[in-house]
Amino acid sequence: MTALPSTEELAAFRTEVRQWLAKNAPPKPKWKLPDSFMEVGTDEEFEYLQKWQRKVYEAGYLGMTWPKEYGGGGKVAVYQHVVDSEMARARVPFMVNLIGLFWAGPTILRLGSEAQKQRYIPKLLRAEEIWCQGFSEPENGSDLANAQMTAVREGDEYVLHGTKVWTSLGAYAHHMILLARTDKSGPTKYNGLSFFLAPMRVPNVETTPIRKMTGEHGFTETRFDGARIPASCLLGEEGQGWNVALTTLAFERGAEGGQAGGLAMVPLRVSQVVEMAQTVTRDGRPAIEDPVVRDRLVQFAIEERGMELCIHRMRTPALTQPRPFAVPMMAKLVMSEARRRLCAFAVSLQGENAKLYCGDPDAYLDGDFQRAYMNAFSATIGGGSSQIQMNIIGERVLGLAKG
Amino acid sequence: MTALPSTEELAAFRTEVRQWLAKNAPPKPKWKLPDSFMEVGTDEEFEYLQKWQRKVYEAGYLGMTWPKEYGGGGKVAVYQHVVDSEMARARVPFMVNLIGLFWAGPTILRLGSEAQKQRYIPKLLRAEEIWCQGFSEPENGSDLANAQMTAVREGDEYVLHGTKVWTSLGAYAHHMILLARTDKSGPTKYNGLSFFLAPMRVPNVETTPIRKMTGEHGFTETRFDGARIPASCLLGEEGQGWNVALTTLAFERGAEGGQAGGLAMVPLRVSQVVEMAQTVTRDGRPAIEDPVVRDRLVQFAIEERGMELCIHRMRTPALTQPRPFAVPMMAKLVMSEARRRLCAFAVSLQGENAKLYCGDPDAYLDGDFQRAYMNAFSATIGGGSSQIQMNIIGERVLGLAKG
Amino acid sequence: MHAATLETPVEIAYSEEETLLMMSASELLAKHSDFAAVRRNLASESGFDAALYQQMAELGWLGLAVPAAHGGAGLPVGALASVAEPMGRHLFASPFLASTLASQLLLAAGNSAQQTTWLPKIVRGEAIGSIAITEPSGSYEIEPVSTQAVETASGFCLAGKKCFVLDAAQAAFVIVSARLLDRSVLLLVDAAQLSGRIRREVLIDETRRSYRLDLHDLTLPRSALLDGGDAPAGLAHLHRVAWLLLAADACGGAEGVLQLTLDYLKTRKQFGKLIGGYQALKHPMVEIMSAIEQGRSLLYHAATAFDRAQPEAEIALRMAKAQLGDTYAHAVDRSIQFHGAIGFTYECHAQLFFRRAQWAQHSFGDSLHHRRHLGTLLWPQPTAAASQAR
Amino acid sequence: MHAATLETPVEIAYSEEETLLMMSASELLAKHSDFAAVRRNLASESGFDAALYQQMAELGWLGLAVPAAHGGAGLPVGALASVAEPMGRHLFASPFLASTLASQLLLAAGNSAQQTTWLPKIVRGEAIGSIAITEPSGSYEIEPVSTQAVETASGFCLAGKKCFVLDAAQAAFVIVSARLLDRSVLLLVDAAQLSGRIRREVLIDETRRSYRLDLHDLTLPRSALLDGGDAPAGLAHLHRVAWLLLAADACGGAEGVLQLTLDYLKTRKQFGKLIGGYQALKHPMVEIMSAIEQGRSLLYHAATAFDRAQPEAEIALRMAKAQLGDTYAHAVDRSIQFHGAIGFTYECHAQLFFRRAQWAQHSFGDSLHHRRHLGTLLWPQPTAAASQAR
Repeated sequence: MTALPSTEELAAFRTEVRQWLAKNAPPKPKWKLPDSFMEVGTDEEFEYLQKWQRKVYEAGYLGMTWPKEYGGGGKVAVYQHVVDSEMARARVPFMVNLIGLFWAGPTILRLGSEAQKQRYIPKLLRAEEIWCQGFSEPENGSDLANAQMTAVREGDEYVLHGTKVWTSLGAYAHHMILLARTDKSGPTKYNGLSFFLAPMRVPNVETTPIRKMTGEHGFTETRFDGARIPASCLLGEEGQGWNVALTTLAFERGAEGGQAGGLAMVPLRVSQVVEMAQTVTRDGRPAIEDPVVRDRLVQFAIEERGMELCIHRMRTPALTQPRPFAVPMMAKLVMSEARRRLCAFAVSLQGENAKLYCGDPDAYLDGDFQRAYMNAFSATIGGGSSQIQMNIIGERVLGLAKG
Repeated sequence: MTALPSTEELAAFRTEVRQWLAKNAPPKPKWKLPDSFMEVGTDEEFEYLQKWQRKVYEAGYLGMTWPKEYGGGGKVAVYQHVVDSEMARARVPFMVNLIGLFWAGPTILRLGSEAQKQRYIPKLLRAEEIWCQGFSEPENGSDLANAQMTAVREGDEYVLHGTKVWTSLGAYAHHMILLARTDKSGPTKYNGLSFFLAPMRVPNVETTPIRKMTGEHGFTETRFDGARIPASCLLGEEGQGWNVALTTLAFERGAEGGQAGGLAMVPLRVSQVVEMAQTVTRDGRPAIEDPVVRDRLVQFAIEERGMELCIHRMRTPALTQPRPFAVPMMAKLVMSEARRRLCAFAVSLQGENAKLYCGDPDAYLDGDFQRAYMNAFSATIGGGSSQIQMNIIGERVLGLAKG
Repeated sequence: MHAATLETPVEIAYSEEETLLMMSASELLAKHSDFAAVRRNLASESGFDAALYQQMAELGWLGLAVPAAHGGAGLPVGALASVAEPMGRHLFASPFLASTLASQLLLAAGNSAQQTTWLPKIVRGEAIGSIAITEPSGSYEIEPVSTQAVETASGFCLAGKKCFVLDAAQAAFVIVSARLLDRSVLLLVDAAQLSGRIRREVLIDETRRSYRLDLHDLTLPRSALLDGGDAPAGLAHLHRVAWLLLAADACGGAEGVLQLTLDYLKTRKQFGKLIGGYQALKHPMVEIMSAIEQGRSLLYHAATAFDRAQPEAEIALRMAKAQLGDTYAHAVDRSIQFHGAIGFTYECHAQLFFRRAQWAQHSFGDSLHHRRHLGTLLWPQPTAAASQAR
Repeated sequence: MHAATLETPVEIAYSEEETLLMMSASELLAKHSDFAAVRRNLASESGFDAALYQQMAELGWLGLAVPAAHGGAGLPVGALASVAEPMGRHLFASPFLASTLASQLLLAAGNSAQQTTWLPKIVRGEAIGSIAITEPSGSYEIEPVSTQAVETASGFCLAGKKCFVLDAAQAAFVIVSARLLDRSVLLLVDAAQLSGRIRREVLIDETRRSYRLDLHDLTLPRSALLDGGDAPAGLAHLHRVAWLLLAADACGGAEGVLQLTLDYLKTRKQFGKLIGGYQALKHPMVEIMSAIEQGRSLLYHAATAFDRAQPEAEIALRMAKAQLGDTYAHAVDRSIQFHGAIGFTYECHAQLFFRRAQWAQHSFGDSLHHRRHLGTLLWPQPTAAASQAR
C-alpha cells in the first residue's frame, strides 16, 4: 500500500480523471442504454459496455486497490472513490462485469488459492471474462442456504445437477459463482454446501432468457443437467460453501470493502427529476411551480444528500459511533428504495403523458423514467429484498432478536 | 323487535333527537373535558359524565336495542344509529360507562344467566354501577390468554390473587370483567381460564392510580390480594373463560353488533382541524392558504369520508363482498390511526405556538390538540395495539398464515 | 359554509338492479377475461375481442346510461360503475370506455340528429365512438384548448394535435374539442376523415389502444358541430363520467391485484414458512385492503351522488378518483415487491395490473391534481374569514 | 445554475478538537444528566442545575464560539453542534441555548461596549443572556416584527409582546427585536426592567423554561440599541445558529429515544418472544435508524458548512433542521407506540423525548417551513426557464 495522498495530490488526481472522462466517455448509443448490469439484454449493449470497461481498466481506473500482481493498481482506496464519484458525476455507463468486480473478485482475492487469483482476476478486470451469480433457485428466492443443486465429485471433476434462476448476464457470462450441495447428510441446511467458480461454457449447461416486466430481456434461468466442471473450480473447502457465500454476501451488501470500483448503475439524481419538473408542464404550468411538487422534491433532495453525506462521514471513524456498520449495511436498502420512490414520482409529474412508454416518439426522454420505475424493483428485490435487508440490519446492526 | 321504520319515521325521529340534544346537552364545564372514557381522572369529571349518561338513558336514547326486560328499549338498531350520529354531530360528551355498554353488557346479555342479566344490566345502563376491564396484566400486555391471576374456589367464593393493569375507570368502577386462572394443569395457556364479573369494592382489592404521559391520571393498577368474591360472579362455566373473553373481544373489536350505543369518545373531525387552519397563521398567513397543508387536509378528509361511507356501505350486504367482515374488523385500526396522525398534523399547524400546552392562556383551544395527540395513543395501543390488529385482520379477514 | 361541505351527510344508495348488474358483469368477465384472454388481446392490433364486445352490446352494457329513446336502458350515469369495476377487476379492455364517453358527450352536447344517428349504433355495438380532448401538453384541465377551429364557408378548418384518443383506429367517429374564437366547441369527425392522420401510441398499459391525431388542415362540414348543448358544460360532464369510470376501473384493479398477491402469499414458502405469515408482508396487505375498502365506499357514494347538485357530486367523484388512483398505484407497487423475483417478470400477472394502474392514475387527473381541486371546492382560497383576519 | 446547487460537492470536516469535545460532552452528560436528574429538574422552578451549569462554564462550553478576546475559545460556530447533540441525547436543558443565542447575537450586532460588558460574564457562567424575537403569531419568519419601538428624548419606548423567551426569569439581560420606523432594531433590556412583565409559559416540553414578555410602555435608554452591526443580518445569523443547535438537539434526542426503544424491544417479551423479533417493530426501527444516520450526516455537514457563503450554508442548515425535526418526531411517536401501554405512562421516559421533540420541531421552523424555503433557495419560483417556455 502506498501512503495516503495529500489534499493537493487528490485534487490534482480528480482533475486528471475529470479530463480523461471528458475525453474518453463513450458516445451515446443509438439504442436505449440499460439502467444497470441487470438489464443488459442484447449483444450490442453487451459489447458496448464490455469495451467501455476495458477502456476504463486500461486507463488504470478500475481495481485500483487490488494487488498489482493480479492486475490491480495497488493504491489506497481514496483514489478509486475519486474515480467512482467522477464517473457518477459525468454520468458515464456502468461497469458490465459488476458481479466479478464487486462480489466474485473480492471473494476470490479473500479466500481463493494463488492459482485461482492468477487464473481469474486479471481477465475479470479487463472484462475478458464475465461473471454471473447462481445463488437463487426457483424454490428458494431469499433462502439461499436452502440450495437444492447438487455437485457430486467424480475423479477430478464435479457433476452438477440443478437450476439457478434470476441470473443477470447469464447469456454472456463465462463463469458463475454458485452454491451446490456436495453432502446431503448434514444436520442443518447450512452444512454440505460448496462454493464453485463454475464455467458456463461447458456441455449440459443451458441458459434460457427470462422476460422482464419491462418487456425486455435481462436475466436467465440456467439449468445444469449433468455438467462436468474441474475440481479446481471449488473455492475454499468442500462443505464450507456457506461460509464462503457469507463472505460474498458481505461484499454484496456493502458490509465489507474491497470491491474493484466502478459504477454499478447509472445513478438517478434528484437534479435530473428537477430538470424534468422544470421542463414538463402539469395542468399548464411547469411542474416545478406546484408547491406540493416542490415540497416532495426537496424531501427527495434532502434524503439523497443525507445518504451521500453518510459515505463522507464514514471517513472519520469518531463520527460513526455507536454504529460503525450502520451506513455500509443500510446503503443498498436506502438507495434502492429511494430510487424506486423517486422514479415513481418522476413518472407522476408527466401528467397524461405518464402513460407513454419507451418507443413512443412523444414520450419524455423516451420513457426513461417509466422504464426506470419498473427496473427499480430489480434492486429492491434482488440481492436480498428490502424486507430481508431490514431483518438483517435490525438483527446485526440494532441487535434485535431474530423473528 | 319492532318492524323497520319508514324513511319518514326515521327523519321525524332524527328531528326529535336533534331537538332533545339542543335542549339537554350539558353545559360546557369549567375544567377540561377528557377526550374519552379512558381519560377520566377526577371526581368532578366522573360525576358530570355519570349524570349525563343517566340523562341520555332516561330519555330513552341508550340501550335502545337491548331487551326491555333488562331496561333496554327493544327497538331495531337503526334508531340507536340515528341517536349516535346526532350525538357526534352535536359534539356532546361520551358515555362514561363505556366498558359496560360496549363490552361487559353485550357479553352478559349473550352468555350470562338470567339472574346475572337482571342483576347487572339495568344499573349498568343507568350508570349506577360502573364497569371496568381486567384483561391486561403487567407482564402480558397483548397476550391476554397468558393471564397469571389466580382464582381458587373456596365454598361459595373464589379467592383472587394477582394484578391487573391499565384499568380505565379503575378508581370509579363497581365491577371488573376479568380473566383468572382456575386451573394451571391445562395443556395450553388457553385452558383453565375463567371469566368473572368481579366486584371492586370488597376487601383486599387495591387500586393505584397510574399517571399518563399527558400528566393527568386516568387509569389504575388493581391488585387482588386474596380478595373473596361470590361464586355467582362466574360468567359461563369454570375453565371456559377464554371463549367468553373471545366474545367480549369480538364486541370490543367491533366484529359483533349488540352494543348499547352512545359515543365512545368525542370524535375529532377533519373539519375542526380545517377550522383551526383557517384561524391560526403560519408564517403570517392562515395555515389553510399553504398548498401543502391543503393537500394534506384534503387527504385526511378523503380518508375520513371513506371510513364513514364504509359504515354506510355495510347496510347493503351485496356491496360488502368478498369481505363482509373487513369493515367492522378494520374500523378501530383505521380510525385510531387516523386520529393519531390528524392530531399530530393539527399540532404542527400552530407554528411556534405548538409548544404551548394545556393550561397556558395563549394555547390554541387550551392545548386541546397537543393533549389529544398524546391521548390518541390510548386507542392505538389499548384494546389490542394497531400491530396486533393488523395481525388479526391479516389472518382472519385476508386468510394469511399466522406469523 | 365551506367547511360544512365536509359535514354534508353522505350516503350510498344502490338499487337492486345495479347490484345485480354488478354481479352478472363480474361473472361474465371472470369467465371471459381470465389472464389467458387478457394476454391474447395484448398481442392483437385492436386489443379487444369483437365477439365479446357484441355480447356486451346484447347485454345492454353499451347503453346503460343512454335514454330508452335511443335504445338504451336509461339508468343513471352512476350505474356505469357497476360494470366498470368488474372490468378493472379482470383487466378487461374494450371500446366500452371510448364509446361510453362518446355517447355521454353526444347526450350532453350533441344535437338531435347526431344523437339519433350515432347513439343507437353505439348501443347495439355497431359503431365505436371516441373522444379527442387531451393535447400534447398532457394537461388534466379542460381549459385551455389549444386546437384551433376556424370557420370557413362550408364549415370548419382545424389545426392542432390530440393524444390518447382511445380506439381511434376502430372508431366510426371521434368527437374533437377545439377553440373557435373565444369559445370551446365540440366537433364530430367521421372516421373516413382520419385516414393518414392517426398514429398508434406506445403505451405503458398494453391492454389499451390509443392514438395520436393530427388535425392540421382538417376540414369539417358545418354539421360536424355539436350544437345541442353547451360545449364547456358537456366537457365538464364528460370529465365527471371519466372520473367515475376510471375510479371504478382502479377499484376493481386494486382488488384484482390484492387477490393475486394474496394468492401468492398463501402458497409461496421461504425459510420454511408461508411468506404471508411475515408481518413485513402481512401488515402492508392489511393497509392496502383498508384503503381499497375506503375507496370502494367512496366510489359507490360517487356513483350515488353523480346526478346531485354541484359541488357535492364533483367532490364525491374527485375524492373517489384520488383515493383509488393512489390505492391502485400503491397496491401494484407492493404486489411486484412481494412477489419477489417472480414479480419482476413479464410472465407474472402483477405487471399487467401495474401498467394498467399507471393508466388509471394518469388519465383525467392524478390524485395530486384532484386534491388540489378538492381543496378549492372545499375551502376557496383565500378564505373570506382569513382575508378579514388580516 | 440552480439545480446545480444540488450538485455542489458536499463534505464533512471535523477537527480532532471537535470530535474530542463531542466525546467528552457525551461522557459528562451521560453521567450528570441521567433520567433521574432530568426528572428532578422537571419539578424545579428554574429547570436546571446551577452547579452543573457552572461546570460547563469551566469546561469552556459557554464560550466555544466566542472570540478569545472575550474569554471564549474562538472555535467556529459549527463546533457548537458537538455539545448540543449530546445535550439532546441526554435531554439536558440549561441556559446554554439561551446564552449561546444571546452571545451570538451580541457578536453579530452588538457594539463593543455591549460585547465587553456581557460576553465574558456569559462565558464564565456569571450571567445568563436570552433573546426575545418570537411573537404571538407564532411565525417562524424573521419578518415582519410587530413589536414597535419609538424613539424618545432619552432613548426608546416599546410596545408589543414576545413569546418563548428562554430562561427569562434567570437572565441578566434579554435582547429584543423591534421595528423602529421602517427598520428592524435590536435592543438590550436589563433584567431589572422586566420585573412584573414576564409570565412563565406552560410548555409541552417540561425540560424547558420559557416566558412571555409584555413590553408595553417599556422605556429603554439609548445605550440599549445594538448598533455594532446590521440588525437584520444579526437576526439571520441568529436563526442559523438556532437551526444548528436545534438540529443537533433533535439528532441527539432521536438517537436517545432510539436507544430507549431498542432497550425495551430487547427485554420485553410477548407471546413468548422478544418483541424486537417481530417485523412490525423491527422494520420501523431500521427505518428510523436510517433516517437518524442520514440526519446526523446532514448535521455534521451543516456544522462544517456553517461559515460558507450563502446559499450553501443556509441550504445545509435547513436540510439538517428539516430532516432531524421530522426524524425525531417520528422516532418518538413510534417509541410511545412500541412501548405499548407502558409508553402511555408519565413514568416511561419516552414521553420526555416526545415532549422535547415537539420543542425541537416547532422552534425556529418546522420541516414544512424549511422545505418551502429550500425550494426557493434551490429553484427560485418561477424559474427563468419556465417563464421563457410560456
